[in-house]
Amino acid sequence: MDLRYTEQDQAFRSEVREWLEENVPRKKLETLDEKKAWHRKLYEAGYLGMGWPSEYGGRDARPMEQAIVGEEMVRARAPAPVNGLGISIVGPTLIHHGTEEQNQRHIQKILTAEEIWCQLYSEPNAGSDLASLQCRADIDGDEFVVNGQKVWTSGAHNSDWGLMLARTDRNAPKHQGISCILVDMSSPGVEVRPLKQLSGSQEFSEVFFSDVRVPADNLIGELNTGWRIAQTTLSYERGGNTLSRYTRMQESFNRLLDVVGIVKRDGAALIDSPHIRWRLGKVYADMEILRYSSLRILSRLERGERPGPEASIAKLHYSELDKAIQEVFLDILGPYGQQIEGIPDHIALEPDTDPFEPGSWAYAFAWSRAGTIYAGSSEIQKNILGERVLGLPKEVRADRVQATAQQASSSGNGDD
Amino acid sequence: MDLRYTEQDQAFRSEVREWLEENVPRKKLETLDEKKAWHRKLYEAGYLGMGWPSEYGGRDARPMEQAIVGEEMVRARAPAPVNGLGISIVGPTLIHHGTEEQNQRHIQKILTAEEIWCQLYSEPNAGSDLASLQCRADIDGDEFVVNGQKVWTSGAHNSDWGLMLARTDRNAPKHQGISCILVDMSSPGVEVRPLKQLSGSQEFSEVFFSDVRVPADNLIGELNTGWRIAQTTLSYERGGNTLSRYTRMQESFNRLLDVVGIVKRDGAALIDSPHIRWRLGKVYADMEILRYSSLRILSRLERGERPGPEASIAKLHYSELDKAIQEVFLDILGPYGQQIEGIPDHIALEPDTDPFEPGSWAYAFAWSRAGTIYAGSSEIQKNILGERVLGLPKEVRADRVQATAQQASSSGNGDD
Amino acid sequence: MKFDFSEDQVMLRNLIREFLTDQCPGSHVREMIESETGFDREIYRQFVQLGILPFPEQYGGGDLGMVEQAIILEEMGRIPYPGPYFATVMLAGSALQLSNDENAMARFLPDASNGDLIMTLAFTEDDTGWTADAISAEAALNGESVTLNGRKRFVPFADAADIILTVARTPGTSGQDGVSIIAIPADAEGVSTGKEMMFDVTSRTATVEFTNVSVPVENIIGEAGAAWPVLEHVIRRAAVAASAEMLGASRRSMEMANEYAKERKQFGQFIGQFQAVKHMLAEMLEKVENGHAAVYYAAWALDADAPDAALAASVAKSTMNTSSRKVCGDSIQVMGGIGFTWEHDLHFFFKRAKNLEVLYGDVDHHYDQVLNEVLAGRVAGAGD
Amino acid sequence: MKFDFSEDQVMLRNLIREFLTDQCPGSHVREMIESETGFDREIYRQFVQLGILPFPEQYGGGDLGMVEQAIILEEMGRIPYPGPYFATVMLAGSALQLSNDENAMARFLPDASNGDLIMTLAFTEDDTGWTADAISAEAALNGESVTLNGRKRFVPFADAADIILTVARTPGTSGQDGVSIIAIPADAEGVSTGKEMMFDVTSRTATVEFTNVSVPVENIIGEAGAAWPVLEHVIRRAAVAASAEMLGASRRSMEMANEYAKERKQFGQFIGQFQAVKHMLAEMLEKVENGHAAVYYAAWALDADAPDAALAASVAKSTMNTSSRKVCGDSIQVMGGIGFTWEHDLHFFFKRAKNLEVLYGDVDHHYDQVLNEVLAGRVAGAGD
Repeated sequence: MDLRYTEQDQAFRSEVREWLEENVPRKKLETLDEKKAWHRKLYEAGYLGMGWPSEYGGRDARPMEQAIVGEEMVRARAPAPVNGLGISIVGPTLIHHGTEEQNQRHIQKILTAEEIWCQLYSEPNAGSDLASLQCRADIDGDEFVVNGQKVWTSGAHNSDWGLMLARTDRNAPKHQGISCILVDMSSPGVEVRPLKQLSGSQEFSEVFFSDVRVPADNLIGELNTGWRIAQTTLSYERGGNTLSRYTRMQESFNRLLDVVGIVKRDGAALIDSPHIRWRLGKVYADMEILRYSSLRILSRLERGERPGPEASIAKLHYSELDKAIQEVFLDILGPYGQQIEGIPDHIALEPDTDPFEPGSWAYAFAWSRAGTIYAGSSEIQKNILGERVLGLPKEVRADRVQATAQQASSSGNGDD
Repeated sequence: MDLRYTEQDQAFRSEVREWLEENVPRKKLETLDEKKAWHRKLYEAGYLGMGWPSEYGGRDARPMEQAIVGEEMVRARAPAPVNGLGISIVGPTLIHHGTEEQNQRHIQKILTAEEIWCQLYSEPNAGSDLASLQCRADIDGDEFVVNGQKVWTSGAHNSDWGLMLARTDRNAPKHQGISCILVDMSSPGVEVRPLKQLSGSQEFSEVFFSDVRVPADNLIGELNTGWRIAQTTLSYERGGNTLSRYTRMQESFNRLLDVVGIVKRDGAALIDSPHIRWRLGKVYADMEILRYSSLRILSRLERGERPGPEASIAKLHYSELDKAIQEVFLDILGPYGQQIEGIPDHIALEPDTDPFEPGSWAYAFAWSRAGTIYAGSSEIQKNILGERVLGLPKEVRADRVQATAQQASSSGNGDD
Repeated sequence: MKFDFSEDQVMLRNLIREFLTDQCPGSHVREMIESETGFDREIYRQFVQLGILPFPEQYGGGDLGMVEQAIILEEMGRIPYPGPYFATVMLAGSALQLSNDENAMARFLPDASNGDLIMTLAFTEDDTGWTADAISAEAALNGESVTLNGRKRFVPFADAADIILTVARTPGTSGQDGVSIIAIPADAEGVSTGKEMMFDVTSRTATVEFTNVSVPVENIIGEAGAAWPVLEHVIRRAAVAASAEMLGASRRSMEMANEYAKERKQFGQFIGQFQAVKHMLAEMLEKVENGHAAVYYAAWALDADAPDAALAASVAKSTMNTSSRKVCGDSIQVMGGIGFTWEHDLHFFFKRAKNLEVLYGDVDHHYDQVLNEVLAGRVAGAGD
Repeated sequence: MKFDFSEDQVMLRNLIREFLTDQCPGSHVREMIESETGFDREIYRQFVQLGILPFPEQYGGGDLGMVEQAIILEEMGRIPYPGPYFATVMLAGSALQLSNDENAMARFLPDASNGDLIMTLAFTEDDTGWTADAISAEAALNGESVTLNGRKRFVPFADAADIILTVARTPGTSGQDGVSIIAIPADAEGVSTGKEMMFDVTSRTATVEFTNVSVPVENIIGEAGAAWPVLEHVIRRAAVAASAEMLGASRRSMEMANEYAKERKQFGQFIGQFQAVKHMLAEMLEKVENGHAAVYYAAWALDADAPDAALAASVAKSTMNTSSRKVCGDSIQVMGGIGFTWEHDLHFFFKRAKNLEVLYGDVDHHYDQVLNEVLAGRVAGAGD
């Protein structure tokens, strides 16, 4: 065990920090062009797609270097890159599964944000049970014809392209009839309807497809292997980013420390309340655990291991922790924590330029409620841990019972 | 709404309290004879089986009167009656389902503790899934021949008789092949082996049956209707007794209040710690909720309603609450709370004469861990609430899937 | 010992439920919260004219007790109703009633009973506590007038109110001494309101600044400088009233999640068949039923002036504070993505409950009160 | 950044696991706890002779770090091992080492390294706190001797100990001033022990009364009256060591419950197929893995003398305090009746963890420490 940052890592951190100090935009990015410009600047500095092979515009950076950039960006209140899903999901999927032609066509443009991407996975009836998706891509000559609806599509209104999971074989068992397809969002028949969230903001959309024609060349990998591809894709979402999640929590915590020194309740500063002190101590302890376990994950990634089902621990941990912490923050702040407009400057969560969190404690609180639902709900993560890590037998479930019954019936009455 | 005790109830309470003050034994009851004598005294005072019809030696008492006796007994630290299961379970079962002859034979002796009874239900492989019990009672002429094992039999070593659930039809669906039988515990072939619990005490036993012959007359109700009878029986365990559970918690709480005024930690009395004050406030609030909801249940019972599936709320609530509260008590008391011997007098949980709780906080803590397991675990109670109160569909479960498959297979392939 | 509602109480509940589901469907709630004032004046007027107010009959009220108010507020929580009923009736109205100030009651309550007069109570300042130590606004007596200076925050429906009952202290006093309640017309010179917007979009509040606001001494409610015991009682009633609203929000939220769990299929089965969901709902049910016991016990205890009335109020509020966050929050978890959309009503309940959590005492405040009451022996006797 | 064990550390873990599973199977644990002293002297001797002690090599130790001790103690928690290793090595041994008192080390450590000498630390009094304010036993200097009076409670393995390092203060001092550690031979005149029996039957403690116990001043460890900084450090190490034991107890407990959930059938299926059980186990796994990260980070930070070493120790202990009760408790819930029997080993883990919860600081103590460290800026830098 040696939990020190290497000198190399420390030097790299200083370099990143310095660059960010000089380059982070001082005002909120309003237009799409401004957002793209910032994305491009980050890329040109070498801070996007940095783990990708150099042949694809990356720099083969180590997981620790990526984590350091993630941390420093939070610390510097740097806006997130506008083509975040392109970088985190689409690029790696193409690199692993795309054809040379597909990669030539898209990868550079993903890095430069010339093409903004979204992820077309969830459907109204396919949430936790993603594999039951019904959006169809029927082959017609050298094209797919896409019909159906997607939901919870982040950033769809800005997107040029989408990475879609669609059903290409309706007779196959559900996991075996899905394909992964690249869809040009400007195609005729694509309609994007913004969806307003509990938080009051509109980061997501519903997307409707009516006879949308997509060249067959846009298929990723083999036909009907989309589920397996998506599984790899989903694993990119987990793992090395937990350290920057910790850093984000810590930034909020530090801000809260300022506030509790000033705001009074019943005549005394909040920090003088023993109960609030207790909560602050507990929250910090809980946050530190996230840091330690993030370092443990990073240490494995550094050794070259891929995140396995254990990554579900990290997802479960940080999403549930965020929910708990945001609730404690609101407990401590009283009504100020629930103020959206008119909040006094000395109490506001410092407005950062990240469009996701417009500076109120209440927004951060609201979004924490989504974390245990998206990207595999806490219940799904616990199933994964129970079955794939602890080795518990799978639960008896209606779809499995049905599949078994169908198998038995199609194989005759032989095994009575 | 009117939550006052009636004048009649208040007068009754004074009467009970006075009687207990004069009659509660001042020393721990050691021998079985002493315990029986105390039981008999309670009965003769009219405080046992008091809800039973007068023809069976009861006094048709109202639920509130029973609750008052329960509360006052806790308050007076009165030992529980030695034939508790006889009174709470066996008597009501006989009154509802017994023949006139069975009732004549047993009921009076149950009330006087001439016959001490135990409940022979659980088996090593039939816990939560009680209906899967395998202990057999095979008919042989005018006798049953009983073979098998029971476990978690409370007070078996003192018992003269047992109320048994046994399998009388091995080919019927599991709930339909069970009968309810009275077993003389002195019969040849009955072996009782005490079982030591986590708490260090031995209140329970395993009971083994080898070719034990039981007269067929000892069957309760019809053959193979034992499951239904047991369901009624189990419902007697729930309901009106929650108020005395509250009272027991409150007695412990009051004792704790004495202790925290005396014991110091880091130089200050425990009661001066804001964190301990917070916990005490919370515990008391939680306990009060149990009192309010107990009154609500009692109010229904008084109106003549039987406890339905809602009784599962009470079971879930008090058992989980007890677990939480005992844990808080130990948090507050530090190592003293975990002391079993040598605990200073001014800190000990006042030794009462109840054999179940020999006066240490640790024992009460230990037993609180059993409350969420026995008489329907918390998980079972939540299933009952989800399905029978909230109306959620039943879960897909292996035994149900199998039963459906068997039914389908026995009815041919007709409904393919 | 009767814990159930009387026939009259059941009728009252049905009346309110019918009125509110009729007049305030989800679509209209959305219209109201988008509107300038945040509520519908006409519905409000009709509502208070149902004859359900706790005010004395001679002032146009229905003389109803706290149990009845809890029933009404539980129903409001089930919508959740956006409007100044709580501010006018439970806060300002309670302050007037509990002050026993016949002049003030005669002056304000008849119009309030008609729905013509909207009132509110300005208690909270920069310091958001609920003890007298939180009060620093100053009310200086100058012969026949009183001059008010200070800033109040989170004043419910201050923008809509005609009369702001404002809590302030005589300069130089501290603690429970010197606290007064003063009726300030919202249009008095020196009163200015600043916009606030809360996470709970169904409730409106504003910051109100008082700069040398001068009103006649008659506007002091009750006795000058001696209002703290009244306010303590007002806060206690408000805590129980808020608990009732939280109970309504929680139960409605649970019902929605429960219905969804019976309809939504994933993995070939209803999600309510998964133990994870079923058990979550069972725990919600337990919390809601326990909350019911707590809220109505506390309301009854206030009506009966029981020795444990203060204890019960703190038990009810602390319990609903912890239960409603869990019940409304887990409802969102059960409903997943759909529960996170603005279009579904579920978030209204979550937000309303969250807002009420920090008002009239958080858990720290109420656990403290509980222990104080216990140590002072102000608990329910066991019938003796 | 390497979070994994080195090869040597893995070998150490395997060695300890092999030794303990060999020498201390459940049956022998039961024999030991029924015995007079509560442990097996011969096994203890063999164990310390494995060359695994943190003591300097010149005094017969293996000079191992805190990470290694955490590995050893985690393995002990998996048994759970009943014996005076913690008392001798982690408490008394740490006090000697951290005092830098060469004479005392030369006098006691070689015999302790052989297993010939059993030591313990008497800290807790009637006041069971872990700050200097809890200390009131008095040690009065009289020329060349020191006279001790006071009562110590919950002294680990006091009955078996040859040397009791006793914490006492100079008469008239308070707080952190005047605190000394004095080596008292267990057979000194005026020392008497009183029986205690704890819920955790695998750990023995006793009450020790000191009545005018007189020993030479050489028996003061380190500098007279200046021992508090040493003790603070000892308690910190003990907190991390206890966390490691709790981690071992938790993981073993979870493993047992997990195995049971794969074997036990109810309602025609393995109970591990029920989400209620599966999710409970998944939550345990999360807690155990997070606990691992916390314990070994803290152990490493102590070895590295990192700026956040004190913070990390308090994080580890507060975390294991809350996790182990949940993990060991839920293991009982998963195993149901069988988990509640004395015959099954499960309760040993539950009880051991519970015992360690209140030692070397409960959550109140450690959350307080965490915030103090944060406010003082003694946190880990992000590589700067």
